[in-house]
Amino acid sequence: MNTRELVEDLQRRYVTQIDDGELEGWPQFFTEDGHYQIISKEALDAGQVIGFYVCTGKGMLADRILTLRKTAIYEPQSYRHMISATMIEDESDGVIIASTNFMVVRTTQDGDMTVFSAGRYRDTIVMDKDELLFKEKLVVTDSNKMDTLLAIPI
Amino acid sequence: MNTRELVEDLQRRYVTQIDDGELEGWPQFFTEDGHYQIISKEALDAGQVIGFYVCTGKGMLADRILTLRKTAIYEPQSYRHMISATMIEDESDGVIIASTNFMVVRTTQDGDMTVFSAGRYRDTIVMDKDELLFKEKLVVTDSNKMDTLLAIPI
Amino acid sequence: MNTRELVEDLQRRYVTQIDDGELEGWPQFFTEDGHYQIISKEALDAGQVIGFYVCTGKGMLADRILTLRKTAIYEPQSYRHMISATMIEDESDGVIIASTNFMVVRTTQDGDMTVFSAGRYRDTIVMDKDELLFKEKLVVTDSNKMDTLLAIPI
Amino acid sequence: MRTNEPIIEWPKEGVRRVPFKLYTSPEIYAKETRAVFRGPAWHFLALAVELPNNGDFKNTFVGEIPIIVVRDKTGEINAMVNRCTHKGALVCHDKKGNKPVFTCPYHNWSFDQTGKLVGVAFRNGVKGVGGMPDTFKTEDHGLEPLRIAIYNGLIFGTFSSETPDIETYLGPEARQFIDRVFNRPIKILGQYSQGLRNNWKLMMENTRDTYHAGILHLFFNTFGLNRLSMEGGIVMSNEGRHHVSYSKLLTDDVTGSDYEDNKLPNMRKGLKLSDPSVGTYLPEFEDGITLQIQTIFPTFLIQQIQNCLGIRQLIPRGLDKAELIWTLFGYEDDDEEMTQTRIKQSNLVGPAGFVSLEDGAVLDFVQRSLRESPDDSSVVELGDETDYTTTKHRVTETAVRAYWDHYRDLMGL
Amino acid sequence: MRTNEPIIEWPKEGVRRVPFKLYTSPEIYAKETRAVFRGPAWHFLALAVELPNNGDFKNTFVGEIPIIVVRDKTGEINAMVNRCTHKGALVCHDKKGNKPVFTCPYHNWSFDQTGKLVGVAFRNGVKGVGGMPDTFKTEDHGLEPLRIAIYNGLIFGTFSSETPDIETYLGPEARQFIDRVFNRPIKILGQYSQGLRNNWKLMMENTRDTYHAGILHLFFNTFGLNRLSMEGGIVMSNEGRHHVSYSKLLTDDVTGSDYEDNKLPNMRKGLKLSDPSVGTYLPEFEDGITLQIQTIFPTFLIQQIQNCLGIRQLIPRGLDKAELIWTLFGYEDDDEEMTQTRIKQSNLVGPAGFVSLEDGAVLDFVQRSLRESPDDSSVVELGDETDYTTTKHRVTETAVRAYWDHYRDLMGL
Amino acid sequence: MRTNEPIIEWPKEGVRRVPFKLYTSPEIYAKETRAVFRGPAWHFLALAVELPNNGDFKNTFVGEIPIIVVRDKTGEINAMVNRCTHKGALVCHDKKGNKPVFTCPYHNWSFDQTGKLVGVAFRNGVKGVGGMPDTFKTEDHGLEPLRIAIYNGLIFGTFSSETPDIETYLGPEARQFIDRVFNRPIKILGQYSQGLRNNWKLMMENTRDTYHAGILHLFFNTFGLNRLSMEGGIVMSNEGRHHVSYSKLLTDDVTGSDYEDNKLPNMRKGLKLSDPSVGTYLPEFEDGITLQIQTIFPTFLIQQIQNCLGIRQLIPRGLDKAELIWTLFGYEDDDEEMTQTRIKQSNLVGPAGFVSLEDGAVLDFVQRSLRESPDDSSVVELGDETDYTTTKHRVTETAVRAYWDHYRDLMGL
Ligand code: FES
Ligand code: FES
Ligand code: FES
Ligand SMILES: [Fe+3]
Ligand SMILES: [Fe+3]
Ligand SMILES: [Fe+3]
Repeated sequence: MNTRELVEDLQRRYVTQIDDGELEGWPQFFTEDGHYQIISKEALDAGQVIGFYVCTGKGMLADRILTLRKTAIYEPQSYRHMISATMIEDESDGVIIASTNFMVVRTTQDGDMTVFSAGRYRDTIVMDKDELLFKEKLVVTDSNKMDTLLAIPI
Repeated sequence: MNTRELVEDLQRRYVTQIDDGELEGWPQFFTEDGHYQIISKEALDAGQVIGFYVCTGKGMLADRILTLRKTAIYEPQSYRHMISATMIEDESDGVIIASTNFMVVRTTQDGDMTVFSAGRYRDTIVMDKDELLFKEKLVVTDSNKMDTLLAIPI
Repeated sequence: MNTRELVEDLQRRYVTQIDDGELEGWPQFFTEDGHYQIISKEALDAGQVIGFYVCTGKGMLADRILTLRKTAIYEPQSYRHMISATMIEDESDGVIIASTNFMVVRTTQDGDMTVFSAGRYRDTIVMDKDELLFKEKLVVTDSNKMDTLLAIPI
Repeated sequence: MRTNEPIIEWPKEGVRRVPFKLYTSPEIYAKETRAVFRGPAWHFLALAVELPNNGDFKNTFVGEIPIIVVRDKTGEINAMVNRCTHKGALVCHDKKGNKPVFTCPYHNWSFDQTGKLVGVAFRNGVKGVGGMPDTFKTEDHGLEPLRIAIYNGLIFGTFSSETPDIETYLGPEARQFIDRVFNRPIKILGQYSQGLRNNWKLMMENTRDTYHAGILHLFFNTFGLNRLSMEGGIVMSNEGRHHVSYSKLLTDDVTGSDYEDNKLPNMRKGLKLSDPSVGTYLPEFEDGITLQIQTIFPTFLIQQIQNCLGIRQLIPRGLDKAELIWTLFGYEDDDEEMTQTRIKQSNLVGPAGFVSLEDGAVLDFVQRSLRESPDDSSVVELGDETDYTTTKHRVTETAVRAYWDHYRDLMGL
Repeated sequence: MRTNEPIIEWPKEGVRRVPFKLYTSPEIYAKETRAVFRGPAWHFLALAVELPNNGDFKNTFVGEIPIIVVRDKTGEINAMVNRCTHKGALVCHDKKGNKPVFTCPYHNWSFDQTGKLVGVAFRNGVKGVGGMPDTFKTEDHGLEPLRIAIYNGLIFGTFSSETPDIETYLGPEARQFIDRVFNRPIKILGQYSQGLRNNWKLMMENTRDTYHAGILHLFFNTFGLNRLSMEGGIVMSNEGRHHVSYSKLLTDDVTGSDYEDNKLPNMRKGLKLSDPSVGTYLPEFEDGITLQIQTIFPTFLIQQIQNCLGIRQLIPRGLDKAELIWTLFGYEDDDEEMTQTRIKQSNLVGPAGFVSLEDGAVLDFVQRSLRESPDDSSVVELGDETDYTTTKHRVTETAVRAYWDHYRDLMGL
Repeated sequence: MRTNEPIIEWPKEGVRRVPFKLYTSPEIYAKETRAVFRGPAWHFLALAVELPNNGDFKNTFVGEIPIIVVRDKTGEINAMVNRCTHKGALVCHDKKGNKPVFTCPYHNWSFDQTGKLVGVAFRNGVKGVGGMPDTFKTEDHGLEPLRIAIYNGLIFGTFSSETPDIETYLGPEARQFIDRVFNRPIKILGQYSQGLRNNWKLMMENTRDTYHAGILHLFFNTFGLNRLSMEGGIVMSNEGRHHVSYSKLLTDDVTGSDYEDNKLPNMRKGLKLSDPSVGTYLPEFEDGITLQIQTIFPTFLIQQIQNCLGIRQLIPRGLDKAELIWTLFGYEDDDEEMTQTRIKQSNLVGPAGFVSLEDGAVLDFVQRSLRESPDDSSVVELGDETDYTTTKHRVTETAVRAYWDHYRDLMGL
């Protein structure tokens, strides 16, 4: 597999993990110091540093899931990701810069479906013991508005 | 092509067959005793055995299309499938267990488009004379609600 | 890479160019006499020759972008493409006939997202100095209705 | 703010005409909540089998009113409005589950399984300050209860103290047909919902409309599962509030009807199913009835279509939307062959059903044609019955007329 | 239920002011169905060329009323409301086709090509039972017909018996410009629709608004296709019900206008198209007119933009939505060069049009700014005409004022 | 068209009851535009820091009214309705930018940075024909202005001439808390919006509802960031129009409260964050206050949650939709550690916030439970305060009651 195929493979596993609702496994896709942030293109372009949410390190990634499971109160819901157009922008010294289009359909327990988010993953990926991990995953959303609440990671 | 690529190839042909409206060819993707069912994740999780519809065998698959063409009355419409994140869960003795995210946009003749269904194909695939066929295709929808009517297979 | 993978690679770059808003680079995906047309399946089936818009040649492709940038007045917006199910229908004498499902989510600056268009690219692709170029790109939309306005190419 | 004029003028022909405005008027829709859904009628809430254990609950709706149905710790079934008496949040947002107490997420007011307010967070304040005033009495702030009646495993609720007991409400004819289907313990085989793009009453009319069944649903007559020319009829109950339409396979005689010589414009000839099992009845009822479509006024339906047993509950979702909840079941003692038969015959019903897919389509066609909100009325003339009693045929719209008569009565129209 | 007060108070300045409430009031919208769409006006239904053969039909709308237009077996054109007289279903849900008879899917009532009820399924019951009562007369239950008028291949319909004949309704000036475009057999080259996020009247005003054309549509003036400084004018017909705005290429003189010295704030300088063919007129009309925008009251438009010929039909889709159906055509005797020219120039129009894309945007901007439903009015002061006659320039909003005058008249406002 | 009856009848208990119809009645919603948003109140428009340079502008809303806020060429801040006085288009559709003049896209009428009409395209016609009549005076057609007040970098606007000056409107208590947060130059760190599926007033009540904070937001009490048992209180300003709820970390004592022995039904025990930095306060305020939730009547909020500083602006988007604009900031002189702390603590707020995610959910639950549009009222009994002054605890709904009192006053209810 070439680099793009390796990254596509990573993205496939990543979105399947989320869509299957197996959120406890989500932090495993990141390096120990992995950086995850959901932020809109508009905010990024304006030089803003705060987006919808951020995790710096596996501890905070795990805490997100802990709170979703234990303290957060919201209507049961699930995501379905579509991913497309993975591009490798750079690869050197074992660090891959890649980007991938995504789209998420959110379904709530009343059966309603909405296009919840669309945008582009901007990823920095490293090889760790034969495994690709996200050193940074920037979820750049096309919209700067979130509908009602954002619980499950994108 | 590795197994995942073979399955992706099958899915590509499968959804193109449907989206092109060539429904008479749809049963050809199944084995003689092929099992096709559309059922929600909620129903499956509750142990229910009846979903939106089921075909057991090529005869029933063909009957679905026959009735759509000859007895069913509904507004002309078409589907557009997006597929993503194919995962091979098992492969042994020529039997492949695979799953694939799907999303369907339905367009009616008045030009209105809706996200009609999203979910995951859960497939059991066998090799028959150099050709992959669905022995079982479970269309697991994220929503337990269908908008108005479900005519064309997903 | 086989032909399908080459075409997928072309589509990936094509939609990324548009989704990134780098529209000035869009004409580069076409041959000098490249033909681009957005037209609905309904219109095509009726034998109509006029669709939503057409460009015959790189000059007209460039003019579309020039006018979008300089004379057209509309609310800032962006697209996010999903592409799926690329099929090679024919390949001979260096000419590839391919088709690919697409879906576009449009996001306006107020943050609203809509499924703006879905359909199938029907492409005629030629090899030019190691590069694939569209000789013809027919954007066949499932809907014959466009919401409000169509500015950015699909 | 309302004048005393009626919202609509019912035509002088009575229920042989139905004003289209009933499907398009927001004032009518608002009034229905009070007059129909809070009025003197029993509304289906759940199957007892859905709540097998003490503490099991289910969320449902009567009209647009959210309702919790729960089996309490004594085994009794209770129902109450799922709207917190504090500030109106849904007390419980899970579709189903098991809870000893319902705690509102917003400020943790707690209600027991009868709807009684049993806990008010910080009622006594913190360290003696704040909290509820002494005048606050928890007994004044329970969840609004519904009266409950259970008939043969069907749980009904009503808001009105004037609704008669369930046996009287159903009447002997309706009870007989319920008893026929609910003759022994059932098990649920499937449950799903169908979004409808029409006013809720169009769907209820449709289910009482014996005229359309053998015409719109071409599958029925093409493959001989149900024809107006079969032996069958309509049974009314409680003065026509409820109806049953039934027919018997193997009794079909098309002579002297529009089926003969293919007179019906849309009818198909010469079609054959590759796998006829979807329409092959595995005998299980001794009375020979192979099709029973039974409505319980105002929004409930029980069906036997050959071996496909089910119920349907209709929920309005605004003036021009509705949701139909389908529950399909078998009997606990079904053998595997019977279960497989029921699974295959499930293809007959639901949003993809061979004999129901068209209803979603055609009711959308009606609602769309009414966007103008016309002053006209539909014409409900078929059949010359003058009272709502049993008929030995189904070539009549008498069950539709009966529906409107009782609707008018509740609505004061 | 309505009081006799007018829904809105028109400002004392008359049609030099247009109350914004006209675009936001549900009461106004409801009244328009009766007063405008069922009122004494001719509404475009179809092109005769869309129905070449006997039995050809097309579905369309007058206001929100669904309409079937059909060429019957004698070759006559008929139109009727596409709402079954039985229970209101769309009798025909296909967009186009050919049918000898229209059979409603719901209960198979059949209507002939004039809308006459010709078949009632099971009218005589089955084996002598059921069926329609003797008092039922099919002649009372035909589809509601429209009066039809065909002018030069354009099919119009009206609900009102008071609408004058089409020639009188159009007036000589409108007829002259229709005749100019529809001078010989046409063929359709394209047809599509544009969803609009605005009240329908904003689009109709827009098309009569000669003021915006050379300003909003920068492509027009940047590339010199249409400027207010060209030779041109406005022609009114039937007291201003209908209008034509026209201009002539090669007559542009910007001296003494805001175009001079680039005074218009948004105007662009120095732009050049790589491929100017989209704006290159292939001479075909002898009168030198290269732009004709013609409206026929209340919702129809005919256009010649150089060689781009077309019509537009507007359909309201609720208070703040509309749909514009565009049909582009050429002549049957066009040669290939002319067809290619028309195809290229089709880029000028439609939702992606170089000179029309902005209309979708800007009308959305208006409707959005009105979400507050303000009591204010728009200001329509340009031009000092006091009656609705021909002007030799287009620097006036007289055609907009004329529109509102006739609208007020129909609406009694 | 309105009768003189009140739209709703307020219960005799006064603001200890809040009729649910306030969240479901279109008449109430329409009246709010006039009485609240155009009424005698100051509405937040922008932060001065968003418009650093002359010519900088921003689009915002007061109610549903679109507003341009701009720093003019003299450095003054102005605001005006973003609705062209010609025909109602949004004069400016960009969210932000810098413009010397605002030119409407539709017909290029131009307005200066004070809203004055400074250019009318083709006012003088072309070559002496057409154009505006002499009676047209540009001074009559400026954009509707708002009065402006700036307090400590916060820009407010009002439509009413009766609104008192900003200092009086805020009152000393509100000013003190604003001053506390806006004590030196700030810089924006993030800005996003949250779509809400509820009537706007439910969100405003929520922000004044000290009762829910330590209950609904389990993260707060589970991890000890905010409990009703901490030292804290409610400060009212200007007779209760505005409120501040505050608390202090490290002062928590749960004895004698429902927190003790885990009496709160939903409370979690024994949870631990892997990375507690999200809740680790980096000391920066000397008064010990670690939580300040401050509302400025009617739709504005200022927050300090530990080191997470921000403001929230609420915009109604129809009867049952709203949008909440969140802006998070730090100080210009923040060092890197402080910036990183603020970034991490930003996880507490917004649509994904550990202590705010539930608000979107629960307010949706309220609005959904009200689809029936019930005649009932919510019960706002907690706390026995009889006037709107400062309390030393937060176990009261006094701030909610105060809100409704002032709302009633404006609405005449
Ligand atoms: S709304 Fe239920 S406890 Fe407050
Ligand atoms: S509605 Fe058309 S036949 Fe009954
Ligand atoms: S609407 Fe603004 S200039 Fe005409
Ligand atoms: Fe039916
Ligand atoms: Fe225009
Ligand atoms: Fe909160």
